[in-house]
Amino acid sequence: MSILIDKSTKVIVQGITGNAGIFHTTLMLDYGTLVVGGVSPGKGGQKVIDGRVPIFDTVEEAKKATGATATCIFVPARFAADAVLEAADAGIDLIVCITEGIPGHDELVFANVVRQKGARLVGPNCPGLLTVGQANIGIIPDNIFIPGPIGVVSRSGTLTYESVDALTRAGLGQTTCVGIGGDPFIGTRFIDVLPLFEADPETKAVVMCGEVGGSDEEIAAEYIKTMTKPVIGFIAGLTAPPGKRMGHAGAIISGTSGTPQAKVDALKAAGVAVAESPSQIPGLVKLALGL
Amino acid sequence: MSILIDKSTKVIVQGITGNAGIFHTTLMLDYGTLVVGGVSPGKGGQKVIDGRVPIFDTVEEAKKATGATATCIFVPARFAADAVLEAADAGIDLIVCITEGIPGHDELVFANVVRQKGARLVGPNCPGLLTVGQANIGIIPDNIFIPGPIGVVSRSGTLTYESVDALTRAGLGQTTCVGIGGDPFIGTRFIDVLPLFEADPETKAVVMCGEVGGSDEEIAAEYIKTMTKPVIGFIAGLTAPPGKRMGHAGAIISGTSGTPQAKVDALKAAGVAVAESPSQIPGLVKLALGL
Amino acid sequence: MKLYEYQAKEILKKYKVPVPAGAVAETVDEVRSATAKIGKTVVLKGQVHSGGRGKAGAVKLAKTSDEAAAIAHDLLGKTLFFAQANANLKVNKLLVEEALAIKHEIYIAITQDRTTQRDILIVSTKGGMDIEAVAEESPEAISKTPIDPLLGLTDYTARNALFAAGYDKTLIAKTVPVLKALYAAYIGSDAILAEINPLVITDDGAVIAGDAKWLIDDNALYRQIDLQSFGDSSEDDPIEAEAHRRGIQYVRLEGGNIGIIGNGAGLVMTTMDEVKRAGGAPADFLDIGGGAKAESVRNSLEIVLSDPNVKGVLFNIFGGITRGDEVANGIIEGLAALDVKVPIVVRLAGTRAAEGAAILKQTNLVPAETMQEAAEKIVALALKN
Amino acid sequence: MKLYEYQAKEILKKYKVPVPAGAVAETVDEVRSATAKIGKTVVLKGQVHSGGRGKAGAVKLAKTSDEAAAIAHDLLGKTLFFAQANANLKVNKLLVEEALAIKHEIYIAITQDRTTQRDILIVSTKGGMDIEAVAEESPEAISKTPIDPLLGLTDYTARNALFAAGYDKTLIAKTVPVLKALYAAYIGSDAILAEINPLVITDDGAVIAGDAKWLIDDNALYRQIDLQSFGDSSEDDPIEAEAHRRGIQYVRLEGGNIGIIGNGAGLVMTTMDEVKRAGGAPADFLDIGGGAKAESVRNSLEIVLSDPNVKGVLFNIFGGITRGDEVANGIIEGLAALDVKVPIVVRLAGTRAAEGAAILKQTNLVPAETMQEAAEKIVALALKN
Repeated sequence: MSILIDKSTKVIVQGITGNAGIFHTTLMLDYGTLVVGGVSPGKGGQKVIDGRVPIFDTVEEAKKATGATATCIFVPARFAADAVLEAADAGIDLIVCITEGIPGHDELVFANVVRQKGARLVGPNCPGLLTVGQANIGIIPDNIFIPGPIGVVSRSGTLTYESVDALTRAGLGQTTCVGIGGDPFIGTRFIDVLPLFEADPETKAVVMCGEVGGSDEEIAAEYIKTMTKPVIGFIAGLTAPPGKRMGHAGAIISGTSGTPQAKVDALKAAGVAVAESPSQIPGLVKLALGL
Repeated sequence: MSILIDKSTKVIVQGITGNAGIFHTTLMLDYGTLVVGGVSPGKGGQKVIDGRVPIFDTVEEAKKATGATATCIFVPARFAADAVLEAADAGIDLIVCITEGIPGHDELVFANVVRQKGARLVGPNCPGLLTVGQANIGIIPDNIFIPGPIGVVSRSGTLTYESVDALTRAGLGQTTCVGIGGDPFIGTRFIDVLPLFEADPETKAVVMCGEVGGSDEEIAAEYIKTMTKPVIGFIAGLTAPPGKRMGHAGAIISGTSGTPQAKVDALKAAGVAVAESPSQIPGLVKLALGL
Repeated sequence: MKLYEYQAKEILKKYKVPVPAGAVAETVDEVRSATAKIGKTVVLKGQVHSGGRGKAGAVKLAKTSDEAAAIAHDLLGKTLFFAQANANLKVNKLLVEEALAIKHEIYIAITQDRTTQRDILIVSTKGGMDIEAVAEESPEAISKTPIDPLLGLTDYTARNALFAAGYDKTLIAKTVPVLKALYAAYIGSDAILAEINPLVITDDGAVIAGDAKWLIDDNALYRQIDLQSFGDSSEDDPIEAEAHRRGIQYVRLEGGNIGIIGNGAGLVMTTMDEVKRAGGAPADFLDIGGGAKAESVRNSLEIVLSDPNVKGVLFNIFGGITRGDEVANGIIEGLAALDVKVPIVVRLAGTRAAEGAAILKQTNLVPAETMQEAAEKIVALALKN
Repeated sequence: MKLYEYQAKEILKKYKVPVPAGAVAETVDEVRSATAKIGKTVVLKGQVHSGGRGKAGAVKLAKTSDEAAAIAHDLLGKTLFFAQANANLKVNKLLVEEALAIKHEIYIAITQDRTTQRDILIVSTKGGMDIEAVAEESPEAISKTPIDPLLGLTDYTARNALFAAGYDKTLIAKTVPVLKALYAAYIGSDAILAEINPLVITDDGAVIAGDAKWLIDDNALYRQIDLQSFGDSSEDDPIEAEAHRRGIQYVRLEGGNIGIIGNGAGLVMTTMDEVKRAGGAPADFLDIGGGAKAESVRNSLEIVLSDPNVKGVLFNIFGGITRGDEVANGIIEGLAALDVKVPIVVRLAGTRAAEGAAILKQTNLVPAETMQEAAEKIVALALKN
């Protein structure tokens, strides 16, 4: 078991013929991910990566030919919104958008369309997701993972790697790791991922890495109160000044909204063990699991 | 029983303070329709029709205050699309739009939105619908109806009255009469109404009046093949020339599409008794019901 | 509302769809100077509301200003037969345009589609040909793609439509923006048909609208202020044009002899059909609409009688909002104002039918109880006449 | 990207949102002639990236050209303190506008809302006041209405927002079109905030945007060709402005002493937090991004060291796409090109961390195994310094 993806998930890659597309698709394949095709308009009929991956002109064709249910989008920001819409229209269930720098208005539009179609969007501006030993959709480095009972969800890429690495070094393996992305408007939020971990029999505890900006952590805290599984939290940006965007478009304290302290307080009130440093995460997980 | 509306259906009227709104709302009330309010932006707080109907500024307020589930729209064509969208957004289930002359592009937009919200639109450019002895939403003259087992559905207003009048004179009463409207883009088509009559235990036979233009009759014919109840059909416009709009925006033969003969043929192939004149309808109904 | 090619191209220009350099001209001098300004071979196209203009002799090439002037001298004011419109139409204006160096031609149209309840984008890679002929001969060269009305024409939708029609893959990137601009023009002008046939890909790789057929939604004219002046009914049937001016829903029918007036489109069509069944031929479709007042009834009668083929008139009114007495009064007014020489049969039913019948008793109009009876009576009277 | 009021009003004009007659002026002469042209009492408004300009003394009324010229002479080139921006800002331009005869003032804003994942329309009937103050004192005067991104701002949505805020019912019909035009301007310019405070209803019933605050989505600037020239970083921190020019994600932090460079926003923020926990104060946020090359690492080091408050630099790299050896080479390049006088601690983990560490062995940089160790080391070294 796992959440969202496993070794039988058929994946296509939109924007596969770009540098990032080829590079990461190769890594995804090497990890065992079932990448069944790529989309690159005008290059349909070709094959890439030593002939392992057939290219299609449209997502619709790719889906029809391969039965793909998931897509990973690497196309540049100005074309990314169209790629998400195309995937949703073609009936793809899981749309993972790695692309950073998409205009907010486009995000508002496609997030709505994806929801109406009943599909799920992860990202944009995210590292993707990985189910240990089974499938990797996106750019998460796979060599830091070992199998185990911990689910990981995070707004940040490298901070996730840091946390996962700490877990692995402490012998705490993972089920699935979901990078939900750093933009203010993302398709999948903490509140959407936590119920999946709660329902997954293999996941015994969840590590959730938040950061300044917005109120997704506070919303998640309300749900955590109802969870049976322990959640270990971390919030980045205790020293972030208000009014300044900290790299991520979503990481900004606006007035009284989005402060790290409010998030820490909300999580603690929900019974979450909040680490002060990523290095404390493994210890808190062990404590929560009685190890 | 009946379809779509009955005496417990709570109805509001959008555009109630216009001439048509006041006139027809009065008739609707006199028939026993449960008109619980009206909407006229800026006139909220007033009452009309001898103080019987409270006015609200917005559909949302009207729905909250009255629990209405249906609306009847009388606003002029240039404001009608907005009225339909407002009703759908406020969560009204049944939206009856009488207004004629709405731009086609607006109709395409609101038909989609209504569908997404899970609501039902009847019309536009329709006379509305009437459940005999219970409720009348729209402008159908109620004095031609008597209770009985016949369901009536029609693209045309006065032709419906003619047909109903003929049924009534022959002693054949009606359950519900639905005027679906004469525009090319309408929210409820034959194919949407027929299953409701098929499922309604009180309806024993259906009279369906079509006309030239489009292929809704042909689509309906496919469904009729699966129906257990007899359908008696009539198609107006056997003498209509191609390429000319016959009053209704939807009543036009375009090339080989929308010809009356194709409709008659499709209906006959589906086992429908097709009348050559409205005066033949009662006889065919009696034949079908073995009366 | 139908537009002329030059009007459609003004819309295209506004929405940045590339069109050939050109100008519309009404005189030989204007044609000469427009040709000189373009400075290369031009095509002269007669501006009429019809396709198939080449076959009708209304499209000519000219290499020089003199040649253009000579053609203009011949074409301007000339009446030609256009098979597609099945009508003789007079050429009042010429569109003078640079002749394009054509490498490829495709067909592009956007129109409202009843079946899908969407706008659809139609692409045919057989440009310059009639789309119905292509549909029969090489259906694989045509794609029809519904457009989401809330998202509009997205890049991927335009692209996929071109792929589906088998379009040259190397041309897709430069054609997609033209399709999106065309869609913007279509929506922005409240069109119900926007057809570009051919869309030309030139030798130097430009994508340009060679021709344009454009229909505007009459219901949306109230918000298309700039387009209202584009209306030109000079090619329409004169009685239809007059009815239109008076706001009356009237369609003239060829070869008819019985004038039809009724309320409600379906009922009027049915009345036409009944007249045919009774052995007559309907001369028109006229719907007085719901709640008609006496004046519009009188007006309608005048329109119907202005057709010299009409040998008798049938009124068929089923009153709902429309009141029988109001209609009767309108007929009385009409009789007083007009010199009516043909028989009139009146069938009134529904709201205030009895009151209407009473009013008409004073006249020599023939009453009827049912539609069928009315049709039979008017046919008998008109034939006897 | 922040706009000045006069720039925002150019956008408003383009989308037909009424604005007062006026002109922007950079010299006393220009102010004089603009005032003369308007021909009535004007208001002179200093153009700075801050609200609260009245309180700062940057907004003045003038009845005559001479009076306007005198004020302009005083204000142009002057540096004033703006409490809202918490900064001294220089007035380089004045917007000269007709003074409006104000009957009502309301507050209108459209902005992206994270909670509803929608654009929201905010209406407050307490115009001219700070919205946060109104939210505390009279929340019933404020309505917040989500806008469907596919339908845009419909009439009913605008109307209902005005009703919900308790707006004068008699003014709704003429205010709705202004709100719709404002929404079109907001979407058309890819704004993330469009605030009109006050929206003025004048004595003669016109609805006019009195002031305008406007933020553009930086991610959308590629398609806002006309707006790119509106960017003005003259009020920004000079190091931030330089970093921005070089395409580096850098935020300067007040009162810091340890320069921070890392990869990934969350990791860099966490590194800042660790430095604080170790007793230091982060001097900046700098994210070299994913897959950074040696050159951008060198560039980043130069930016961080250009802050004289920086007493030490901490590199914290967790390699994924970013490779430890590439980063190490960038640091070597930086050390060679720059005269580095402060200690540097480098923590490399993940992809090619060992190779990176080997490269750095030749230098006097201090290695660290973990983030915590790195933070403690740099703080100790920087304080000792």
